[in-house]
Amino acid sequence: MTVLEQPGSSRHGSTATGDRPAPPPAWRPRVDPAPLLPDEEPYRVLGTDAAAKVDSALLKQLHAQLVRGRRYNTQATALTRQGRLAVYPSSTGQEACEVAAALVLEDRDWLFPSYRDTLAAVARGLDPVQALTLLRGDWHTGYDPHEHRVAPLCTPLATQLPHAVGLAHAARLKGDDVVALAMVGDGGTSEGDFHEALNFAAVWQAPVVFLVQNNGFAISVPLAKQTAAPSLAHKAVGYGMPGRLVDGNDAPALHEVLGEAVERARRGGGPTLVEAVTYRMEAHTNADDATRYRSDAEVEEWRGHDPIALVERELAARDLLTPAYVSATKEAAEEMAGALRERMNADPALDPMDLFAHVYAAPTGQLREQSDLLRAEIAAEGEQ
Amino acid sequence: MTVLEQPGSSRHGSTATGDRPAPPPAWRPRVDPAPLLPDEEPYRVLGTDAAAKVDSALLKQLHAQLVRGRRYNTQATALTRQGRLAVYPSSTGQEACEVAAALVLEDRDWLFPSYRDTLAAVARGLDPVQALTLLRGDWHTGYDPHEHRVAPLCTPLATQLPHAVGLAHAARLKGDDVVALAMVGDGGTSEGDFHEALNFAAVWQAPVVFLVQNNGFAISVPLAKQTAAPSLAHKAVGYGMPGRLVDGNDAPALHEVLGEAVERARRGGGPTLVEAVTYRMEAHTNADDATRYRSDAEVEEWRGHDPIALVERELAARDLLTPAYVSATKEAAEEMAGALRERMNADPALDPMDLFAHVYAAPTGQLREQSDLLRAEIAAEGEQ
Amino acid sequence: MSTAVAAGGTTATGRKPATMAQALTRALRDAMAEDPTVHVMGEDVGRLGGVFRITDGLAAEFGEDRCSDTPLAEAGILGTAVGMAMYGLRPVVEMQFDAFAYPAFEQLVSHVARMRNRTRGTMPMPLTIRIPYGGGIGGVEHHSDSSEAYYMATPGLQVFAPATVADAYGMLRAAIASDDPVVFLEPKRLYWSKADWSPEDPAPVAPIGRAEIRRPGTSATLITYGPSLPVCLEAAEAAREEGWDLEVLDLRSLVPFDDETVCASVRRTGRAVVVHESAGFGGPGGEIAARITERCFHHLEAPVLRVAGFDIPYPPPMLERHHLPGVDRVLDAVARLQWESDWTEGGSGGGPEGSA
Amino acid sequence: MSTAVAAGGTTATGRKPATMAQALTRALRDAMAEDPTVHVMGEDVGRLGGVFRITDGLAAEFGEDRCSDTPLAEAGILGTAVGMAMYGLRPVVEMQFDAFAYPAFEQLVSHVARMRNRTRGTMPMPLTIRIPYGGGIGGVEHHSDSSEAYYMATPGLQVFAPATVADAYGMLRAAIASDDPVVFLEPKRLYWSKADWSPEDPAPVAPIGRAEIRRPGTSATLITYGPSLPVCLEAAEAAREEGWDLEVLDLRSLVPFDDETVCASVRRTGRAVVVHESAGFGGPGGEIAARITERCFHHLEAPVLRVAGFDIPYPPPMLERHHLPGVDRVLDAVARLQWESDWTEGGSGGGPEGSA
Ligand SMILES: Cc1ncc(C[n+]2csc(CCOP(=O)(O)OP(=O)(O)O)c2C)c(N)n1
Ligand SMILES: Cc1ncc(C[n+]2csc(CCOP(=O)(O)OP(=O)(O)O)c2C)c(N)n1
Ligand SMILES: [Mg+2]
Ligand SMILES: [Mg+2]
Repeated sequence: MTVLEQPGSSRHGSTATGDRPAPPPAWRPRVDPAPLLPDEEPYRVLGTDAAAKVDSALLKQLHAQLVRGRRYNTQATALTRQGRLAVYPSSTGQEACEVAAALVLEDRDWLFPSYRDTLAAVARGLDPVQALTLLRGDWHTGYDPHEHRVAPLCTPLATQLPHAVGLAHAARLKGDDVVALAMVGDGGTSEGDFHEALNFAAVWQAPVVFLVQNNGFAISVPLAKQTAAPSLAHKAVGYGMPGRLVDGNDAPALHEVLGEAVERARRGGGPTLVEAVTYRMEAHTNADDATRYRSDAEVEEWRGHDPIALVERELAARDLLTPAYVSATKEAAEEMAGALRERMNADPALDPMDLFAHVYAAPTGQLREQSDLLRAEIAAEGEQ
Repeated sequence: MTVLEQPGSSRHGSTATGDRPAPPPAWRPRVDPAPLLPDEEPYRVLGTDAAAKVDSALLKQLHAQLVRGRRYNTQATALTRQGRLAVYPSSTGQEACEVAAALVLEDRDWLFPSYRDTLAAVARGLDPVQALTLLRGDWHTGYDPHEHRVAPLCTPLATQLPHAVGLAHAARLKGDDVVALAMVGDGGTSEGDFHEALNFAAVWQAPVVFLVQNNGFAISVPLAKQTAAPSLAHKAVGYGMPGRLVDGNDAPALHEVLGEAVERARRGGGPTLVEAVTYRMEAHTNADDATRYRSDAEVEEWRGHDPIALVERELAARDLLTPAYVSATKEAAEEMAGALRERMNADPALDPMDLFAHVYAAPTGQLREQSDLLRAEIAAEGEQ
Repeated sequence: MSTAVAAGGTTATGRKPATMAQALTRALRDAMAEDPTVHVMGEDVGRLGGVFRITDGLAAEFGEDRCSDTPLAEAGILGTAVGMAMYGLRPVVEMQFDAFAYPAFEQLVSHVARMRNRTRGTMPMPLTIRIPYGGGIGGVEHHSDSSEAYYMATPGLQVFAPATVADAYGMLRAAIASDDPVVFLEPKRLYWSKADWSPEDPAPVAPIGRAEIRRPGTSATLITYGPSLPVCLEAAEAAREEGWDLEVLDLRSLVPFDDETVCASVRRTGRAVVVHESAGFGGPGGEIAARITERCFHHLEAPVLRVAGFDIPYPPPMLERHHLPGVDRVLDAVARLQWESDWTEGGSGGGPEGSA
Repeated sequence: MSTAVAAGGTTATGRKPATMAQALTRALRDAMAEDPTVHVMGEDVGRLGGVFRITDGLAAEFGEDRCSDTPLAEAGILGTAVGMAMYGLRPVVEMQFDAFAYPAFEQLVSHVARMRNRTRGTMPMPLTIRIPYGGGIGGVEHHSDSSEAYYMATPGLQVFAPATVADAYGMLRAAIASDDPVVFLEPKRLYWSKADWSPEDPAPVAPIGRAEIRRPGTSATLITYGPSLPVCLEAAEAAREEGWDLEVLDLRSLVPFDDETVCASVRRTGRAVVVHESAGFGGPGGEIAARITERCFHHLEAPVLRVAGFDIPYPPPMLERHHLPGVDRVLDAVARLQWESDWTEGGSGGGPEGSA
């Protein structure tokens, strides 16, 4: 007996010679891939016809935040030189991404920053000193994440992405109108957690926006050694979500694209992957030597595409970059920096017994023993 | 001073009102995504005009292997009922994928099967008893992987994919003309290892072919809960490699698509992701109850698209499905099954001291102590 | 302790005995019914009810949002569960088998275990991670690992390993109710063990962090947990014939660890053997033996011995019986204790009752 | 043992002292020069030379194919290295920091450690996994973990932890030459420690699996490895003033473990303290103390004590000094040994030389 003669085998046609077999049963979900693919070029607003449509108030808000953000970055870097911060990964050059990510969110939404994104957290309203706790080294997360809905700054790359998905999913299950925006670098997209997070988000249609800041490098490793894809935004179609490519130094463009993604998520339209093409102007951190792996010429080329300059051109074109405006903006930024410097110059209050707090809701027996030991040691030190 | 006034900021245009800023420097690699995207419908040969172009000898070879493969599957399942196999994950219904994967490879190439792919290993020439060692339970990998260039059957899902990439990369570095073909299920594509393997392969342009057997289920979980993508093949563009969608029950179509992918890899063209749309006709394993999660009607619909029946229709159309041919093919398959049954009915030779062999090249002190202990225990057992 | 009964029989109370698997299912059900923030998630936990059927019926009763099949990605499962916990839910995650929890290791160690500490208590992780673990069921490779050493060595995690039907229910309820993460190790080969236990009237169990004396004795203490408890009880019965009266102690939770009960027992008996299935080297037994020795040195008449799995990758089904610590291996260790005690200078030399 | 010298000074031999980092770099270089199958891979190991500069110059000398920057994915790095080893290469993988090795845990435990065993010896895994580990350098969270307990508990892995400049070179060469996988733990805070050591004439080191007596003594044995060796040597110096003559033993490799040298020392001194930075509970010290007690019980005048990191997530930079086991904590344990010894019934009561 051939298989053809088996019962059921001829369901889709007789066994007669020349008969065409049926195609595979159409049991697969069908999604049109076309709308999920990103454009070939990063979306831009500034320097294009779209610029005219940007509200001046928004432009000024973005500008003020960018100037403040840049100042925050230079101040934090200065604090590393003064030994007040253990380390600082600067987002200079990437301020547009940091600021736009913060501004598109509602109060009830959640931000999931990576270790480089203290500025986004600060732009969302977090106290800069609290945001810098991790990098100063007096504790890990320096703030109550619930207060401003900012998840802990995340050092293990891409591991915060599934957290964002889970939180957004939980909020949706509860019927809460909450969107999560999660930030990751180009290097972080190579981690398995990136893949798993995007897949869960798409399957669950969770209200999450993934913002990849593609700044060209993962420490010393250039994008070409990180991926062979046409763009990182092209990964989206493989999860069944839209991928958007945007100029990461163009604050209004980011604001628009991220804003749309957030709205889409809020409406129940599911997650979006946004790739922002930008550049890290400083070394990876103050401890890094960027001249080992990239040319000054490349850095200079990007200096010509500075996110603040881009907005200032448009402000100038609208005659809004008045000396009074400029000095007021600058002053506000200086004030923030001065206050930050001053507060960071004070030694943080430290209690070594904190080591044993919050390991568990209630300390185990052995933790009680160990905290007694440390207390005795410290008392003995004091006596000496 | 505004940023616009800083040195370098006007590199791409003056600060004059109305001037357009330059687009971001074109430092990103450019890859055309279009050729990487899969077709909307799975590629088919049988039942289409392309069928006529298939060589009759190949058709007969595929058919003989499919019949043999089906018989192997039914025999192995029977062995579980007789207590001769601990467990068997059947590939009934998926034989075209298993067989095509084996046949497109040269002798020097490597196959990386998952736990369901003993048939592919057998079709490649591995002794079926050795291939079943893992599932019988007398050892883990029952063969020397180097002998037939078949990597160990892999149980932790998707973890063998980076191995395939590494091996192919190593061969290329050595200047050897070797291709690796790695098999994974639809469920396995959700694992981080899938993502990382494809990314490494694309970045390294390693000669690897990834074959996803999308059989609609990961145990009980249907594809719609696994992914929201238009197809699994659409994931390829996100890595910068071509994605191909093929009817996984159409053996000549698979042979063609996989063959092209292998040739592309061999020529230095890099990796390919192939999604074969197929169906698991049996339960996940003999221990599973598939009626809990899918309908008989769905199974019946797929029975009408049986991979053997598809080939037989074409053979019949060519007047090649003669009674003599049919009985010879069947006889060969029965012979294989009979020999397998007979050999599996013998108890495997077991040496408990093997537990300590091959943990390290040379046993550590504690392993020597422990093997002495076991030896003494076994001796004492013997005396009782 | 639940009374063990023969399969199919009825018990002293005249009730149909329950399996550990049934008790676990019931614990999940009751927790979900009582607390709407409890969510069960994992591979195949929905319609199929899990490969061991522990989540059977939950999706039907509570809906797929409360008991949901996830994509096949363990890091993703645990990682999204972390996010759900951040939003106030109490996720109960199922890992399908011991070795398939390893992809989630980074999420477990770097986030689950530390989140409360990192955030000064503002972001607790009330997560339960259920892991069917250990061997003895004829599983092929990667299906029989005893991975508790990894979890014990990770501050911030609690590690529970029930050994009885009543504890399976009571401890799983406690795990889900705990505001700290629990790695909940379910001994696979005890899933079908039975006891006189009723879901309508679940016996209260000892609080978490308390070891239980499952069999009182005076000659020596067998210290164990999870799948090795029945082995130790059987060994204690067998030892009786040789004149030893062994105490059997079920740790129940490895973290928190009950130094008090353990040390009280060892101080009484003067001798101890730690028994577990996990590999000996670097396994839980080292910690346990070291703690006991630190705390009870002057009461010990012999070194604390360990009976454990060999220091090898878990063997294939046909060889696993040689690997698993069985009654004979426990009795041999007990005999060695005796030999060591005789050796003790100034030791009481107190061997088994009625020996010599 | 390499002689420790003050930074910037010259040594007794008149040579410029070398750092541990330099010795490691040289070991990689020499291994690559000698054996074309040795391949170095990891994040930033190419042009940058690694974040600790250990692979500095290798890409320039041997080309990017032999020393290659990988995509940022640790499971992928180790997983592809497994495939390369299958094809006959000897990959040397760098994990950038301790906690960033966790994503590769499944590949490590389920494949690297078991491949030889699974394939009956036909597919060995000559892999070296270099992990800069431990604290004391002011790293923010997830940059200072001591993860050796996880690796010790995994049969099939070797675990090396050099503590001296000479060993850094010699043991890394041995790791790369080994046909079995090695987790090679590089104590970050000793990277810049210096010793009289020359790459032109590297002193031969003891074979793998041998512990070394770094300081002979008679009162008690301090057993340690990696970053805690200098602490123990300093403690031994300090203890001398109190009349104790401490022996300091450097384990060098945790797997294989040198029972012989350890037990010989403890039998001689009758007392031991295990010192490590890793958390105490479930950490290496438990295994070590338990093994010693099993083997040397009747020679012990006090229980084997442990001085370890607290059972907490690694603390932030500003608090880490309170966590790390330091000289005082070691001396306190030594004092407790003494107290315990006096207590021993029938014990020799032999306290510190010249005490009382
Ligand atoms: C899991 C993990 N692996 C490695 C590291 C070490 N590391 C810190 S930052 C970094 C590069 C990150 O690159 P990218 O994701 O592009 O972010 P960027 O630094 O450019 O903002 C690496 C490798 C880490 N933090 N986490
Ligand atoms: C890492 C890992 N997680 C979970 C499992 C348990 N498991 C075995 S098969 C299977 C489903 C696999 O589905 P798929 O990849 O589609 O392959 P198929 O069984 O359909 O061939 C699961 C979850 C596993 N083997 N490995
Ligand atoms: Mg980057
Ligand atoms: Mg499948």
